[in-house]
Amino acid sequence: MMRGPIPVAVAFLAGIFMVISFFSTNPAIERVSGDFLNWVSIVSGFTILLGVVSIAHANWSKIQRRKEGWPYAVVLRVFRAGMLVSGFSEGVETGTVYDWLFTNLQAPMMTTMFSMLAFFIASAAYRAFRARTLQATLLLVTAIIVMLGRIPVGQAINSNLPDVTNWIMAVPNMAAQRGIIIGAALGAAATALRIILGLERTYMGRG
Amino acid sequence: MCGDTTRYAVTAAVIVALLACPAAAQETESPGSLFNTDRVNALLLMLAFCGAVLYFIRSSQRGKEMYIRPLPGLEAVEDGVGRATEMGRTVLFIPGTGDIDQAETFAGLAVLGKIAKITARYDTPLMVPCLYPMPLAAASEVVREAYTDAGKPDAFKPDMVRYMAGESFGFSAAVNGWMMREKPATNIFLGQFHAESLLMAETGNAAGAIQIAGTAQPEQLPFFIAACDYTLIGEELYAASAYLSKEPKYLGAVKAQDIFKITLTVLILAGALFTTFDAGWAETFRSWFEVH
Amino acid sequence: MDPVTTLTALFTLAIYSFLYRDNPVYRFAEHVFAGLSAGYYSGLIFQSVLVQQLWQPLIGGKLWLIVPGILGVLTFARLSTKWSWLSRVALAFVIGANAGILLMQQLHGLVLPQVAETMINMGTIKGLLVVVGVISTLMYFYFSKPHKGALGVIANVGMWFIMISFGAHFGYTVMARVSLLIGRVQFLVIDWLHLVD
Amino acid sequence: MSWTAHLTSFDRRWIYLLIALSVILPMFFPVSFPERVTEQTRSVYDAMEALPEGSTIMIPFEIWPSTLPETEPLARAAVRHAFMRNFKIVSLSNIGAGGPSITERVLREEGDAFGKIYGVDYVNLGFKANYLAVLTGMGTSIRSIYPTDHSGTPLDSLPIMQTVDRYDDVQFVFAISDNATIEYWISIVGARFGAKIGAGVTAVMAPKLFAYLDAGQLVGILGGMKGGAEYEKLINRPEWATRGMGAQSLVHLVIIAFIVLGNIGFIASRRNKAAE
Repeated sequence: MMRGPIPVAVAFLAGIFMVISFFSTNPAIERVSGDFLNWVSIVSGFTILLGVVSIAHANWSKIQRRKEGWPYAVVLRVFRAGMLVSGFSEGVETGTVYDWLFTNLQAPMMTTMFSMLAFFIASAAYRAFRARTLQATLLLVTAIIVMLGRIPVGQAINSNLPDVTNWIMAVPNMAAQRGIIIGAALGAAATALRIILGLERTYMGRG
Repeated sequence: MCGDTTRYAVTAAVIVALLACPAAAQETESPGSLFNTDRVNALLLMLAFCGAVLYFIRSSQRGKEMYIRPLPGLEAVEDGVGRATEMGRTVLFIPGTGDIDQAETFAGLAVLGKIAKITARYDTPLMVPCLYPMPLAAASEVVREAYTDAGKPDAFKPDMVRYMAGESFGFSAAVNGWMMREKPATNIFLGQFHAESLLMAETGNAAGAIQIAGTAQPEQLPFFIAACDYTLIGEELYAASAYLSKEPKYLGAVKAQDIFKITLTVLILAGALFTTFDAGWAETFRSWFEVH
Repeated sequence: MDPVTTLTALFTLAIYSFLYRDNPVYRFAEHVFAGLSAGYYSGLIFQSVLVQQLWQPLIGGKLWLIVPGILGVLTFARLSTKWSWLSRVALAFVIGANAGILLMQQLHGLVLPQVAETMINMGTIKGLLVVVGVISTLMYFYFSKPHKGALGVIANVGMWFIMISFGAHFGYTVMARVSLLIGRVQFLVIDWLHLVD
Repeated sequence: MSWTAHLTSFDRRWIYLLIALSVILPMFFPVSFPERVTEQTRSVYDAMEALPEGSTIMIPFEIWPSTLPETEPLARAAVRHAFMRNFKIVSLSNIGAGGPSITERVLREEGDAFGKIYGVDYVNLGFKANYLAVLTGMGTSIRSIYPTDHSGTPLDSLPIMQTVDRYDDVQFVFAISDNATIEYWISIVGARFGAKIGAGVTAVMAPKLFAYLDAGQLVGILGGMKGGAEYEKLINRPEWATRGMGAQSLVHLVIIAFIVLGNIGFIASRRNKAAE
């Protein structure tokens, strides 16, 4: 059973080498680490490709069994195939089918989905931002001040609003962000350590 | 666990080698030294932190009890599954839209294991959409294992864990459509979320679901707070996953981070006091923490 | 009206129709969208990674690139049940290296400078608020003791700071989302319908 | 239903309708306001002004096509400023989906307007996988990660790259980002490799960055459309962002009005309950 230890050892060595190269300014180590990082980038590219390939067969069963909504699943597969075939066969430069689909359909739909948040942000704020407790009040009052301080009309209402907004951003907001950043960094460092030492293997699956 | 011992021994050897280097570096003082003496502070911080994490993970493995304060969202998780069971509707669980190397994804998957055990026990329908292929594979295994542990391996259906789309807005469009059609009773969003947080949470609210969310992305938290019934804020997500999964690797890490939060607080306070009262060594003290 | 622009506009409207309620038109657009996003920069990876970064330098004489090449091919072992463990070697290589970078980036790039710059003069209102804010926020995320007594007070103050920062986030984000909506509406009103110059 | 209950329970679709109208109407009656320049925007401008003419700067385009309405104006403003000062620009993108083509489009259009030549005055390195490896690798050698530019031309054959192979060779990094990669530019490229970093980000990312600004890890921040409009004012070329800002005011006021209405209803209903 050599399967378990090999990936764990690879992760360990790769991680430790990155830590060592962090502490070194030795030209030889720098050169090796530059090449090594290039390898990492190349292998990462393969894992992205694997992702694309391994999902290409999803949604088959629905069509085969003619389950409710199966025509939609056919639509999905047709467009997926179009994207994959054109992407691999002719590339992604301007003028390719891939680029046409991306520019005229996918990218606009991404922006459209994203812009729906302008509506959702309004309805969520209206429903949820109630001055129930001191904490909730702090949130909603800050939100209103900052919103006013960022638009030209706010300046017209009270010329101090932009300054107050900037003070909120630079002092209380900044302090909380810093506390969050420090805490989160410790959490991320602990996770990285668990991966290097092979204690975290969720990413490998268990089988 | 001789594997562990070997690993620690190698780590220790590497560290000792690194520590030995500053002396050598000072002698030669060439532009390219083996050890960059500007980074002694980072080295010490790393050693102390890694030491603390390992120590607490070990002592948790040895069975030491680790207290984690109760978090308000946690009971809501079990209640939410109960609600779905009563209504005969689905529990939707999304382990974030981050990839497999993110701490939040690990935390989300750890909680998923716990929830899948409950849905298995009560035969509650479960739906886990995933964005990236690797978390998808990991989530599948977690859910399958939970159903096996609960003694109901046959109740596990592969399409409980489902690929929806390979990009986050396409994913949100698909999840939103699904929510409005299937009307899940409970939505649980635990993991790394970006702009899709409010897209899905606001739609889930419109679909009438009870919603519990948690992420460490501060910029998304105001929106989860607005649209969900319970929200785990920032690191509460990690604490929650440690609390629910009871795994030493998570419990020990939470404990070590806590120790470091106290230590850093004391150091910050000391440094700030030195500066405030203009103590002679204020600058020196602070320079120990500065990076070059 | 340009037919391509019209097509884009129709898909835009199909997505927006969800705001009223779920409907077959949205459902169609949703599935087109999900299908498109699967192909997702596959072609780009092929060009920029496989060709430019791997193949050309390899035939140009950088023979040791065979190593990442083999590791990369190993990732595809995942598609076979028997050999799938081999793909974990490649995955472990990437994730292990990333973890090594992250460990130092978090401690050296974030913790140290952020801690150093909080050691400031507390004699000013700003200085005092910053130190109190940072410390109390950190303490809010302390999990080893219940938030009672002195710790409870500090954590509560931390929560005030956190709530102010969430309010600030919210206030800023409104502009971000509205910018995107303005962009979409400009497309519909100006580029598609030419209602305004 | 009492009037207070009405105030707290509009159907969300009425809200959507009002939001849509408040974005559409200003398009027919465009207004523009003078933009007041914030300190954090001015410091980016000052940092660029302080560099000698002919300096080389790096402008990564870490943006998705979905945030272009917000990020493109500030990207263009920064690129223009750089070309006005005769800087050379090294660009790249860690966002595979659309990033490199956005970079290409913005640089080409602005470059043509200023008579700049690709390969001499600016270069688009394109995309490589795994931003952690890319950002760290470029610290020792850009060539080790990018053997060629985006379209496959070897870097050694590009005049602009003759003097550039690591962060030490560029005088300033202006990172345009709509996602968390900006934090890696700060904590890897800035903290580890000592580069001077300015940020041009979506308004969503900006609040967090104030912590880095305060710690001196960032020179300055352009936050979203407003940051873009301020920068357009500084370089004296009011365009996209300035125009967009006119439409922002009304929507903001509508959202504030809804929050206030909801709270009036909430407080009134609480009073009623207390009175009963």
